Amino acid sequence: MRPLASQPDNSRKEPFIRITKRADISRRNAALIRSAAVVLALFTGALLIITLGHNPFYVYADMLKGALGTKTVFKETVKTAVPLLSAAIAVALAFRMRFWNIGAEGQILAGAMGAAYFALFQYKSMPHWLLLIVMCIAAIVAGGIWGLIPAFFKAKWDTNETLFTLMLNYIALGIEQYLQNGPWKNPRSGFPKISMFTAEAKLPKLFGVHIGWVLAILLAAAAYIYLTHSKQGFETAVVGESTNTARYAGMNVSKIIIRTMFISGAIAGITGFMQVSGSDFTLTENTAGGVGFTAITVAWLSKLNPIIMIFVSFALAILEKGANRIQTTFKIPASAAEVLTGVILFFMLGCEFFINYRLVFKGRKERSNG
Amino acid sequence: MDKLINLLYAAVLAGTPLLFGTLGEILTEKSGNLNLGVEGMMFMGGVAGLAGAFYYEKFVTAPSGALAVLIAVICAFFSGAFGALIYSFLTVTMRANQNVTGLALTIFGAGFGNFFGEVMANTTASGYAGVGNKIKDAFLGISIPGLSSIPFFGKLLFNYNILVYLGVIIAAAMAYLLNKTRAGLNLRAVGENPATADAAGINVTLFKYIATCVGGGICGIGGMYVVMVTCSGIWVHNCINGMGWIAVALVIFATWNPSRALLGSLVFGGLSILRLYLPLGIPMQIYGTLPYAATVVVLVATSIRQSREHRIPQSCGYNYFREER
Amino acid sequence: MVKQTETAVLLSNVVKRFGRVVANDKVSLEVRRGEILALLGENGSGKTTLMNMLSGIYYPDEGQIFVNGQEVRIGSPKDAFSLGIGMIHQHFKLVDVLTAAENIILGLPGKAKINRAALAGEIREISQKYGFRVDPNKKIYNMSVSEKQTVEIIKVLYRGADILILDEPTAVLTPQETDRLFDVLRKMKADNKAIIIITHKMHEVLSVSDRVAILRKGQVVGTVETKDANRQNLTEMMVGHAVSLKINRPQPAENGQEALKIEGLTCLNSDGIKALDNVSFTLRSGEIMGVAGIAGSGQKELCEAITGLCPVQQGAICLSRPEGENLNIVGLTPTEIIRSGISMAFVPEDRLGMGLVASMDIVDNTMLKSYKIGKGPFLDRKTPRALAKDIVGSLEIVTPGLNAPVRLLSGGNVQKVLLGREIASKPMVLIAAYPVRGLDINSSYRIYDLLNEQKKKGVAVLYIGEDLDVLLELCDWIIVLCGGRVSGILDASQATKEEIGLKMTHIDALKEADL
Amino acid sequence: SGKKAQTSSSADTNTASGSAQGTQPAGKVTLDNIKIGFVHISDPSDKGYTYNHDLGTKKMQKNLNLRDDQIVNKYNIKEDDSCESALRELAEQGCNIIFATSFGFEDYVLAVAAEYPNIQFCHATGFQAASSGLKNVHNYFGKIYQARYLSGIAAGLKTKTNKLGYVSAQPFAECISGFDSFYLGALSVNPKVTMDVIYTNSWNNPTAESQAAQALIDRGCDVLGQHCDSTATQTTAESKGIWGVGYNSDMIAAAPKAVLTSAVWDWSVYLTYAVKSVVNGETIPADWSQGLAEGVVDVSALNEATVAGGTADAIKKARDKILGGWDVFTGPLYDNNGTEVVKSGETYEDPGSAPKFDKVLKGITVVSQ
Ligand SMILES: Nc1ncnc2c1ncn2[C@@H]1O[C@H](COP(=O)(O)OP(=O)(O)OP(=O)(O)O)[C@@H](O)[C@H]1O
Ligand SMILES: Nc1ncnc2c1ncn2[C@@H]1O[C@H](COP(=O)(O)OP(=O)(O)OP(=O)(O)O)[C@@H](O)[C@H]1O
Ligand SMILES: [Mg+2]
Ligand SMILES: [Mg+2]
Repeated sequence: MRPLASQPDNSRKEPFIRITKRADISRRNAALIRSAAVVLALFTGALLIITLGHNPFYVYADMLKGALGTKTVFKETVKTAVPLLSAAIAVALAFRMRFWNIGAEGQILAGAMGAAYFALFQYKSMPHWLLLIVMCIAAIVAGGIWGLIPAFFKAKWDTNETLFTLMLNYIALGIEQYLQNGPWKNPRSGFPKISMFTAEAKLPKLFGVHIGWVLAILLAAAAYIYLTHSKQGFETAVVGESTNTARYAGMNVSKIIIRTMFISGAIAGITGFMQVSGSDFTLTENTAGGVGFTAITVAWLSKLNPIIMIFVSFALAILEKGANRIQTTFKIPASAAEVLTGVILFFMLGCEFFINYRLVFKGRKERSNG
Repeated sequence: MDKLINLLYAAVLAGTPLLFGTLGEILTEKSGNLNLGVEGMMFMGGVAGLAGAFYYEKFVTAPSGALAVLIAVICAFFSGAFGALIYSFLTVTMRANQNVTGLALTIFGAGFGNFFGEVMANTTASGYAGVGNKIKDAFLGISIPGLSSIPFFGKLLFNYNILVYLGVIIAAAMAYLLNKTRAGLNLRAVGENPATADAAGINVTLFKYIATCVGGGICGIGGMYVVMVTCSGIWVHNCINGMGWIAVALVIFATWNPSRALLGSLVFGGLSILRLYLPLGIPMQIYGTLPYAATVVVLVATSIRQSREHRIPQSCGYNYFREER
Repeated sequence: MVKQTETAVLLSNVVKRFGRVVANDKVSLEVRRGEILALLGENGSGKTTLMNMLSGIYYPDEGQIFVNGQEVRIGSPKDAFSLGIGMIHQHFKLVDVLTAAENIILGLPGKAKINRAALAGEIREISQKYGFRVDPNKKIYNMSVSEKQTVEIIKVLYRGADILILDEPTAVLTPQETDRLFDVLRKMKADNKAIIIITHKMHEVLSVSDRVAILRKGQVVGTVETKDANRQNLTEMMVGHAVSLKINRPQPAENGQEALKIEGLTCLNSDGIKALDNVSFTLRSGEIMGVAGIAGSGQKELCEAITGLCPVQQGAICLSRPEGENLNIVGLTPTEIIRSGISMAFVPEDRLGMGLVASMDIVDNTMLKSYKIGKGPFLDRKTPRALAKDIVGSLEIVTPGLNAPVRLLSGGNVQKVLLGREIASKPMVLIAAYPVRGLDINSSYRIYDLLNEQKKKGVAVLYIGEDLDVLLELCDWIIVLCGGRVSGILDASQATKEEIGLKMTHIDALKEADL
Repeated sequence: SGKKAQTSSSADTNTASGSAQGTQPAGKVTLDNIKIGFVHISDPSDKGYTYNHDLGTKKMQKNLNLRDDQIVNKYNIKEDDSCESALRELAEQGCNIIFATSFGFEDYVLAVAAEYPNIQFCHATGFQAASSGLKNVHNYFGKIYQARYLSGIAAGLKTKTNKLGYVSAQPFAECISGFDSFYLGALSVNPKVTMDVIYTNSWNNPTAESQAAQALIDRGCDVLGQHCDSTATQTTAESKGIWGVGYNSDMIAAAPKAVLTSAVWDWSVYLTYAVKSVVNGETIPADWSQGLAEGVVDVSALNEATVAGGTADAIKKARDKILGGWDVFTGPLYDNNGTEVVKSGETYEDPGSAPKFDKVLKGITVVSQ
């Protein structure tokens, strides 16, 4: 057949590389790809470390040692992981409903304030165990309410929850600062600081770490069961998929949105309770300290699966502790450690690509999977 | 009267870095990319803008203020765009989760900014990474003979630093681009419905890359504003201080409309400094939450009468793959 | 002078795989200028995939494509446009928040600034040439389905396409709209354009096409001239074996009880406009009532009002309860309706957006409306799993497994899942809105059979349809809606298509007279 | 518990800083084997508080001729019980003396100190050492108000509008006594001067500091003092063509056209003293606060380009007065409601090392508290 002059020459149009979706991938291969990503991330990080003038092997070894090397630091790492885990569970619940709760930070703080009130002012009126329970309930209520406010407006007028929850973070922080500078300020201290809790208001320890870690793992298990096996979890997922479908199925969409966000906020509140009662023993403006944001990373990296979150939050805690450690040992500034953390996260994110897709190179015919 | 002018003037200055961040993120989100890393890109732009001016000053015997501004803008732009490029590569090409990538970029960018800021500071005798007076002056308010001295309007309209006007120009240019041009139309289509754009022959990947990187560049200029104007050309540790997050919020407030971004950043800027100009006897920690509370109120009010047009671009947050169902 | 034999597109041994699925298996096909080629095949037989390779959405794994005699590689939709290939997709590819004109010029080269006035002129010109009516400045989200389709066609024409592909363009059109579309297609054919149309409606194939190519399981099993074709032989080629294309209408139950009684129903739609106006009718057990009407005449609101999803302004909706006494469900929520003991099933028009959860598997979708059954806070997945297995088996649903998200199933199979679940709830009243839309002829008849089985079991069926032939064959009564009002209730065994068609536009005529 | 510390620290062999020798033998602590730990809330890149402490550490190291591996800095430690484990890690690494520099660390210091009676713990800005009953916990701070008083003199002489501005961080005694003394210094040379104060509600937020400075300028202030970490107050003053007085370290380099002088710290004085005390086996007082006389605080070199004529003399006179035993908070002093807070002839003295004076004096307006 004679080519027509007017036709564009398309003969070289086959792209050099094409992307196709993988049908499925074996667990082994997925693990292999993820490990490769970690290696690649460490390698890139190593380049960074070399430019800083250090030996990457020593630095990495020290990071590991700083996070896991001794009992003390190991406990510290667990303690860092606990709020990450529970806050990640909190946001994951909302995310399952496609409610973009970036307000865990504020909900944690609200919960912490609720718990702190009883720890500071009611510690004399009840026994240790009761006080802890009351604090926990106060945190649940306060965090839940802080989560419920944007949910109410979302349910009623479809108000954008991303912005709403973000704004509530700042408002919670303002309230905390007010309490710290004013009504709750420790009168004995010149500094605007809230008093330390008394022993009655402190969480007991198990194996050297406050029992928040047990609570967090239980929460993860409970959240897993809730999301996959409970009626309410089912409703949450359906509402997340389509409110139309939920309404069709006879679900009360508003109620479900509000309920889910109450639970999400409440778990964030529990996180706040564990922080003040297990870790800080007082309330400060750093009680949430960015945990609410890191938790989002944990939740997504875990694909919203609470069981996987246990491991991811621990991994991020190792990263955080390790990064802190090398500041002391190698005088690598915190900022450089942050860059390193960012790079490692980038690689972890990028590697998912190779799990979901694969590349087909020009000339090589794609074979069917099998 | 003077008090009001002062307040408005200060509001404009407070709103400008937010304006850049908001505009950059609007452009980004218009392409369907929800880049939460504005904070990081502002850090990156901030440090690079300073570095540009700083090293220019170092290597030239008689630095020119105007050229320093230009260099700072360009460096900030490309640095912010570089951050956005990482983001684009991960989300557009590698199809990584947009939320987490943005958060990772925030961590990375903040580290990047503080690290290089400190590296620069360590090269100076005084311990400050800062530029000289000539360059500092170039970032001060301009004074247009005649115009600037008009009562009331002179100060309110013709007396700002050059970046304020740049911000307004970018906003106007973006409004024009999005509403009047083919490129803008195609960009909106990419953000709304990439499959449709793709089927219409638009290079979705290219549009996403360009919009995200240019958007990141604009965010970078916002960071540079903080360093060169607010901090007068000196690196201050953690100088961006959450501004990127406010910018992300203002995008929603501005309903993805560059002209409303002008208003939004002005109002937010104004509310954030109101405490300094209009003491009301409220505890300052509570007063400080006013801009956030007001944002919530406006948000609820607008959501009550929400129109179809002023929504987030539909595909925003989701990655596109042609063969996906 | 039109050269009838000039080849526009030639596909040769084209193969496309998705993972393990071979969607197209060594397909060869010729498309000529000045002809309309119909592509026919069961759901999932690979028609859309094949066309997507022509339009640049997919890239073939093997094989060659020739356009105008030259071998080409179509790597993107842009390449397709430059070859003059334009496709109107099964699911509209339009940006909702943009205007018609904006959608039409998407992605086209031209001056940086859009000249809206000139553009509107050009669009009017094309519209006039082919006889469309469209407002260039109307936003897509304000448009009816047929308006959207018109925009799609203009979009393709505006780009100067002379090879046109239409993937199930009539699935959502009324017969009148379909006729208008076909007129346009014939005009284009006269313009020497090459046209490929995919449709599941046999009468359309027969009336509009010149040739028919039949796909089965990804392979072309034959091409026939339309003049040599008929419903029966085409269907047999498609399916691979003989099938019966008759709807056996069982006699309605003798004096069945009143299952649903609607009186003076008035509803507003989501935009606050009156969508139903004083509608009254009665539906008895063991009969099928068809609802005819042009799209948007209030069908959606009628279904949703009965199921408690659409608020009612005025009137009564009485449903019978097993215990006997009737209940007016106006003002009750769907949950309250279920709790009151009324068993009603609803197959909504929007399958994946309302009836099913696209990302969930068949099991979870099976329990969508029944998950609350049983004590305790936990889900019982055992019963739904057994039920799902049952549905998959008895309705011959093609699926990779019970745990595959329904999003991955073909349209026909999606519909079967939905219908299967609704029937399994043993309803007294079954409401089915456009249940065969987009389904191949074989699946459609399967659905008709299912509805008739329900009728025989004594269920009262409300069937919203668009194909008047089917309505006449399947239903006992036909209620015609026009602009939200009932313009007639006819006995289906006596009514004619013309009569119904007239009543579908009847009130418009009245309204005009009123003015 | 000392035994427990030993075992776990021997497992923690430190590759980089070569602390492989582990815990000190029970024998004598010498300058050659002493190990010093620091816990900081941020790192030196803050260019403020931690930066200055770090400078002090370096100076102390030089003074005492210590090796790098004798000093372990823990940066970016939060004020929660990660501070506790940082302290414990330092103890396990064999530190003989540990400095914790942020106020919020105090309670954790007390907890750990109780477990390690042989290690000295020094906490800056705190107030509980004396009352804790622990012999190995010590509070320290400096009389920075004396330096501020001197810097206030430069401001008082410079102002043309007779209105000073002051950007402060938080409304509590340390900040309040700080701006009081600054104002008193200015008042001593300029009886017409008044002062406006704005709090930023944070220690390091250049945007807020710059905005506060701008607001003060808009109120007619023409010399700005500060009690925040960043240089934004000074650079804003410079950009508006007015003047300022820096804090923490010499800020002239940041705003050479504006800065008159700065009130600065020299922490090495205490650090050197405390380390020496450990080596010499001497007790460190529970509350240590020294000032101008000992060189802990001072004003930096005056900026000849900006200060008003006679500033150097006036400051010298005041300095001599202070060195001669007079102190800043000498009555009669009235708060801004007119109540007499320090009686005539009396001098207010802080009970501990941390400032306690929290009355806003007459002539000072706090804008929106
Ligand atoms: N994006 C995709 N990813 C994976 N598989 C796909 C995809 N698109 C189509 N398929 C597969 O290709 C086969 C053919 O699908 P196709 O959409 O072409 O059918 P069809 O003939 O158009 O059906 P219908 O008549 O219902 O429109 C299907 O069986 C399906 O398995
Ligand atoms: N992305 C996908 N991944 C895997 N399988 C897919 C995918 N998309 C489609 N399929 C498979 O494609 C088959 C049919 O798909 P398709 O939607 O093309 O059918 P369809 O007949 O076109 O439906 P309809 O006529 O309603 O449009 C299904 O059996 C499903 O298994
Ligand atoms: Mg199809
Ligand atoms: Mg199909």
